[in-house]
This record gives sequence, C-alpha cells and structure tokens, in this order.
Amino acid sequence: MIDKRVACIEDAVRGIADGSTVLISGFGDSGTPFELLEAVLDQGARDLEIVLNNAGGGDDAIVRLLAADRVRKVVCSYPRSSLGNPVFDRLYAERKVELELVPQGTLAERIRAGSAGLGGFYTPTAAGTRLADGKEQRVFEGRTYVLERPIVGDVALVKAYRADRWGNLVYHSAARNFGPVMAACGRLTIVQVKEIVALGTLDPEHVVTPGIYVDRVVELGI
Amino acid sequence: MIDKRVACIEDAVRGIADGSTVLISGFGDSGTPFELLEAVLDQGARDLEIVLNNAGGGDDAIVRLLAADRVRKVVCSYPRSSLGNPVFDRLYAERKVELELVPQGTLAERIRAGSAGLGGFYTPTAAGTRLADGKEQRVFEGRTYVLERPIVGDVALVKAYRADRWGNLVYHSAARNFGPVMAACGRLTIVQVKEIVALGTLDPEHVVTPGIYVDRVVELGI
Amino acid sequence: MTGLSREQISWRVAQDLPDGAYVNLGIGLPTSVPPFVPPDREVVFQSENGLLGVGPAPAPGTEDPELVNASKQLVTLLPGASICSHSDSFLMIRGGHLDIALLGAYQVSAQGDLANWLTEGDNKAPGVGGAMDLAVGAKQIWTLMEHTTKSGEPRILERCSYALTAPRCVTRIYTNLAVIEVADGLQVREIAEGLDFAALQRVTGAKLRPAPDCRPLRFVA
Amino acid sequence: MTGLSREQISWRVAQDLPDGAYVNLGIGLPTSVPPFVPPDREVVFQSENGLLGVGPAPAPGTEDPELVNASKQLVTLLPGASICSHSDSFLMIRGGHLDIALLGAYQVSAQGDLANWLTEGDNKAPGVGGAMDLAVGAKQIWTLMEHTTKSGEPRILERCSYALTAPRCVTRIYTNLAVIEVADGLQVREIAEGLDFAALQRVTGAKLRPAPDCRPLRFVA
Repeated sequence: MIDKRVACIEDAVRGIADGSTVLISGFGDSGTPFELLEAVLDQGARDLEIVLNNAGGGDDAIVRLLAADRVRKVVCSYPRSSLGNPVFDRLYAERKVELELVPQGTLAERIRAGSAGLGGFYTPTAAGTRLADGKEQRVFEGRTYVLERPIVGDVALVKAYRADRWGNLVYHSAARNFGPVMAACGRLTIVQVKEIVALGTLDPEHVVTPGIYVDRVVELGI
Repeated sequence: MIDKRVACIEDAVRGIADGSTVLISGFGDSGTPFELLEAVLDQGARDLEIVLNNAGGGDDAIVRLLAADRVRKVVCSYPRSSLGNPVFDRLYAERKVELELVPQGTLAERIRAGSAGLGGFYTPTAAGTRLADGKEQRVFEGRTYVLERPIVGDVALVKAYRADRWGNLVYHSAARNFGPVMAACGRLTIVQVKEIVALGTLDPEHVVTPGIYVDRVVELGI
Repeated sequence: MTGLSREQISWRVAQDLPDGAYVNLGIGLPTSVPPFVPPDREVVFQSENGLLGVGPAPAPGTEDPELVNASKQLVTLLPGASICSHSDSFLMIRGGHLDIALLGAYQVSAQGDLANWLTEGDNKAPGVGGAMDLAVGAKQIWTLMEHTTKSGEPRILERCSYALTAPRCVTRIYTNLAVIEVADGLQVREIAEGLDFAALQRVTGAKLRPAPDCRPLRFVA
Repeated sequence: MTGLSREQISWRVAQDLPDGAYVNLGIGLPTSVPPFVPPDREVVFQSENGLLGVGPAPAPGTEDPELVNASKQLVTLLPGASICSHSDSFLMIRGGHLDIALLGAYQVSAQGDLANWLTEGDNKAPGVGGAMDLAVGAKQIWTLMEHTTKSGEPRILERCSYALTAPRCVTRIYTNLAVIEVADGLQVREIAEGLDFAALQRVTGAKLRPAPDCRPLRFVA
C-alpha cells in the first residue's frame, strides 16, 4: 500500500543530511513551509544550500537558519524583504554565506529542467547583463540566449493545501507559486498540508502535483 | 471588453494562411479537434506544416487534409494508426509529404519551449540514436544530450471541454494531452469546446489554460 | 519642479492601457496603476507569482494572507482569473504572451536599455526578482519613474551607468515631466504643462526629439 | 518450443512489480500486465498521454471514449489518479520519476541497448512515439518479448542490428523462455521448465551466464 503520510513533523524532516541542497517553496510568506523549516531548525542539518525565491525576513525560520550558521549558500532571485533581513545582509557582507542570484523565471525553469531530466536550456533572460557573466551565450535567429543548467534538490520542502495518502496535492491560491515545480524536483520531497483527505477525494482533473513526486506528507491543520 | 467567443466554426478558422504551421491537439482520437479540422478543409488553406502526435487514421479529417494535398510536412511522433493510414503511407512513399519524426516527449517539450521563449534545450532522449543524426550532441556530467529547438505554431487548433469569454479552458480527462502545451504556443490559438460558461464559473484554481493564450473559442455542444 | 505627482504618473499610464490588454505590474510605482484604468476597459493584470486577473485590494475582513501580488500586497481575483505555478507564470512572461509590462526604472538609455535592479552605491545583497524575465519577455516595456534623481541627475541617458536589466527593451517612458517613445532614439510625445522642450532636454541625459504632434502632459481628475 | 505463452509473460512480469511502484506500460504486450498484479500490492500505472493511476477497462456502458491509454484502449482511473498534459507527463517520464517502464522490444543487446521502434524491412513511415523518452527516463526498463522471432532468429544479441531506441537502458528481459538480468552482461535468473541452459544459449545471440540461484520459470495459475 502506498502511504506517504507521516505522523508528526519531526518524522517529516528526519534524515536530512548535512550539505544537502534544499528547495523551499514560497514567494515572500505566501506558500512558505515555515513549520517544516522550524522542524529543520530542530533537526539540526547544517552546511545547507537553500534554493528559494526570497531569503526570509524579520525573524522567520529562514532568517533563524541563517543566523544559526546552518546555511552555506543561498540560491534565490530576491534576498530582500520589506521586513528587512539584517542577518542575511551581515552574513553576505562578511562573506559567510554565498549568494547565487538567479532571475526568478530562470530559477523556476532551472528547477523544472532538473525535474524534467534536461541537461540545460537557452533563455533570453539576462543575456547581455552582468548575470550572464561567465555563462555560455549563444545566438539563435539573431537573438542572444544564455545557457542555464538544471537544479536538482536533495530535499524539497513544500507547503500545499490538501493531500491524500498517495501524496497528490492541491494548493491554495497564490501559495501555489514554486510548490509544484519544487515538489517535482526533490530527491526527497516533504510536504506540509492543512488537511489530508481520503484517497479519491481529490478530483483527478484538479490534482496539481501528482503523488509520484511526493515522499512524505504531514497534516498540520493550518 | 474581452470576448474570445466566435459565433460559428467558419469564423473560428477564418484567415488561416497558406504555408502556416498548424499545431493540432490530440492523442489518437482523444482530444483531436476534428470539427475544427473539417472547417479547415472547407476553409482551403494549403501547403500546411502540421504538428501533432499522430497523423490521422481511417478517413478522418487529418487523412482527408493529406489526401487533398493540403499538407506539405508532418511533424509527429507516430504516423501510424490502428485504423491504418494508407493515404499517409502512399504520400510518404511517393515523397509527396515530408515527415519529421520527433520522440513524443521531445515534441511536447519543443512546443513548450516555443511557448516559453526559450532558444532550445538539451534532452537525453534520442542521444546515440538515428534520430539524433545531424543534431548537436553534448555531454554534461557524463551523460549525452541532444540539442532540440523550439516549435512555434502560426495556428494552434485545440479541443477543450469548457471555456469562458476570456478564453480560459478546462479539458476533459485524457483529452487534455497536447491541448495545454499547444494552446500556449499558437500565434493564433483556436479552440473548440463543448460548452462556453459565464465568466467566473471556472474556478481560478482549476483553469488549465489561462485565457491569455486563446484567441478564439467556438462552442459546439460536443 | 513642475509636472505630475507619482500617483499622477500612474494615472497617466493607465489612460494608455488598451481594452483587452494583458499587463504585468512590476513592484513599486506600477502597482498603483490599476485603479486609474478607465471603467469601460477590461485590462487583465498578471502578477509574476502566478496570478492572471488580479483585482483590487480586499475589503477589510476578507483578506486572504496567501493571496498577494508581486509586491507582496494583499489582492483579490476577478471573475475570469486563474492561478498557475511559477514555471507556468514565467512561461507566460518570457514567452511573449503579455502585451505590456509596467516597470519601475533607475535609468533608461536612448536605445531602450533598462537598468532597474542594481544601483552602484548599494552595498546590500543584490536582488533581481522577475525584472530580467519581464524585460526580455513582454511585447512592450513601459517604464514609470521620476524624470531625474532626487539630486537632479538625469535618469534618461545615452548609456546607462548602472548594471542593465536587459538591453533594448523599453518601448515607452512615463515620467513626471514627459511621455517618451523609444523608437530610433527618443521621441517626446507629451511634455508637462509649463515646461518647454529645451527645459526638458536640460534635465535629460540623452538627445530628445519632439513628436510632430507633441502635446501637453496634464492630469485630468 | 516450450515456455510461457504471451499472456504468461505478462503474468510473470506482474509478479515482480513491487508494492508502491510507479510503472509505465508501453504499447503492445505490456498493456496486459495489470490484471496479473497480486491483489495485495498497490502499483500505480502511468500512461504517457497524461494519466497516473490507470485502472482496468471500463464496464460495458460506462466507457468514456476520451479516456484511453497509450495503446488507445479504453481505460478507467483509480481513486488517487491524476490527469496532466503531455509536457507534464513527459517531464515525469524523462525526469526519472517512474520506477519501471515495461516495454516491448524487437531486440536487446548484451549491454542493454534497446531496439523497439524500427525494423529494417519495414517500408512504412517510421513511428517512435514515447519509446525513446521512456527508455532514457525510467529508473528501470524491463522488456517483454518472445525469445526469438517467428522464424527462430534470436532477439537477444551482442549488438542490435535494428536502429536503437536508446543505448544501455534495459535492466531486465522477460521472454517466453527466460528471465534475464542485464548487469555486466546477461545473467539468467530463470529458465523455462523443460529447457536447459545450453538450449537457451543456442537460441540467444549473446553470451549468457547462469545466476548462482537460477530457477525454473514457470506459470502458476
């Protein structure tokens, strides 16, 4: 029997290894799996490379992972927050955390390419800019493209809305954002949901992330 | 006001130019816009390059387009049918129609790349096989990939299930197949649906093809 | 200096959005454009985080904390809206499906080069967000900005001094002082009332030319 | 010749599908595997046209003509099933998410090269379908085929003579005469009852070696 459900959030994050690349869903606060991140804080994995759109703000769990020196590298499009992120700014200034800045669409596409088994793709984004420095640029039909390589996560931490025991997922509103693309890209995909429903409850037409991509689901009621 | 609805199927296919590249949704019969194809037969466009998974069978509208010498080239993964397709076989043997055979996943991905503004992508599919002949092959981390270029349709002919006046679409069951990827890739995307519903009826969470990709919708009741 | 307020720049842009246009709103000034769209037009606003058909801010008590726009402001969805993932959203953006992206700018060059993500004096970690994807992807890029910096330095230049977001992408520039078309150089379509062409040229770092039908730029309540 | 019937090959493969496996069924022989999966196992079948969780053929009167599998046969969906587009389906296939693809084969080489799309004598237009994507994408490729051609020519060869679907992809070969593991050459795990190793080697075009625990291949109703 296929059963991706785990009983508690400690079980959900069990076994995340030091040095892992961890994909974290969310756009600002929307769709960010803060509860899973709290559990990762407790779980103890260090030397992490985190891949996410923003880099936390205020004193959220991402900022506290950074403050606890648990993050080696941040791959993101926008490491700034309206709440401010002095922890990241300090670590960055002191070169204690590496930053790989990736345009948002390229970030999503690199993660998708990783999940899709592609070796890379040519995007017009960033061609002729500083963010293409050191990358192969190539002209097709008169337009310049940058070669981008896939990202694969050892772990994906995703917030969704509802799941079933097969790990099928639906999301809530704008919290969908990076969830579907990251869920498909984690070697170990861990999902927090508000509610786990009986198998067959989710309409096959409406499933956004098929359960094949999901390894563990924990129900949090929020 | 945005209103993608057209009154009749003749209006739906109006203006398809000779020489167009036409994407046609469907996998076998499932999701194939046969009624739009009948209208294209009547409309008269010639010298077409058609991009689709199969190449028709029996005496369906695709076969009749071929029989009427309206098709210059077929880009597909599987030009065979359990119903037989002697018309295609004859035209192919007489070199009266060009065939570009593309692995099914590469076909879907090339169309997606066209819709996504990408210049190309590297896929492991077909590496080391006859279908990679003449294409750039490149090794990343020990694995060989083939460079594939995007496909863009002048026209996409798509069968969906429900639409609204903004052109939002949902599909029915396995008839979804190539619909969403082709709908996003047509410079002119024409959709036949069973039913047009009032704006706001389709749940934003369940829309599969956002209306931005759709130019014309015709309601057929089937 | 004479000219429009920031809010009036947003108003001015809104008057030019055609009925039926699909429009992305960058962070900052562009997010204040939608309320000014004339009520007889249906304009569909896209937000890079996967929303198409973004509506106004929610009424108090109806807020959904997860329903935010690219600037992380609470929004609503209109009838006809749809939600998609980030990869699908940037397929839409990069693939040329949006008619117009409204973007803030630090600098724009006479060739339409855009600089809107990195200033030279800023020591904080850089952030680019979706700006580069929007700049290469939308059919038209309209920038909204003050005509000069606070210290009076021009933002419209022969060459941008800041790092580029994308080369040759801006098609129209809206400032407090002018509406400028980028087409084989910079053509001034409107000049703020009370300002003459020579005065506008003096606060601009690139050569301007007036459109044959150059009109006054004025706010009409 | 002795050995299993075609249906019994499907039965044999089904016994090896682990509980919880995600399995794609190629066209032809593989489509007859699902009914033979032991009832205490939950195996999720994928169909390349965008179905995950494919169920059995529909009861008469409940057919949906649009709900077909890769072989265009009418099917059903199980509770827990989902539907996706072709690009999402082949992301799943190519991206290494399927545990096993069950594929028909014309030829398999000692290195696991697969030829299953093009025969040399066939003058009809070639068709490849999803075979190449499946062959490079699934974690394991198990082929189902008769051990020899109708005229008795071996299908298991040192090198395939037909055009390849993908090099070095097959991990296991199920025929009417044997179950063979592709692992540093060809290791015979099971031989059809009544056949000895030498006889199997004579109808095989590549060098075989017996597994230490090589067992009889037999059908148990």
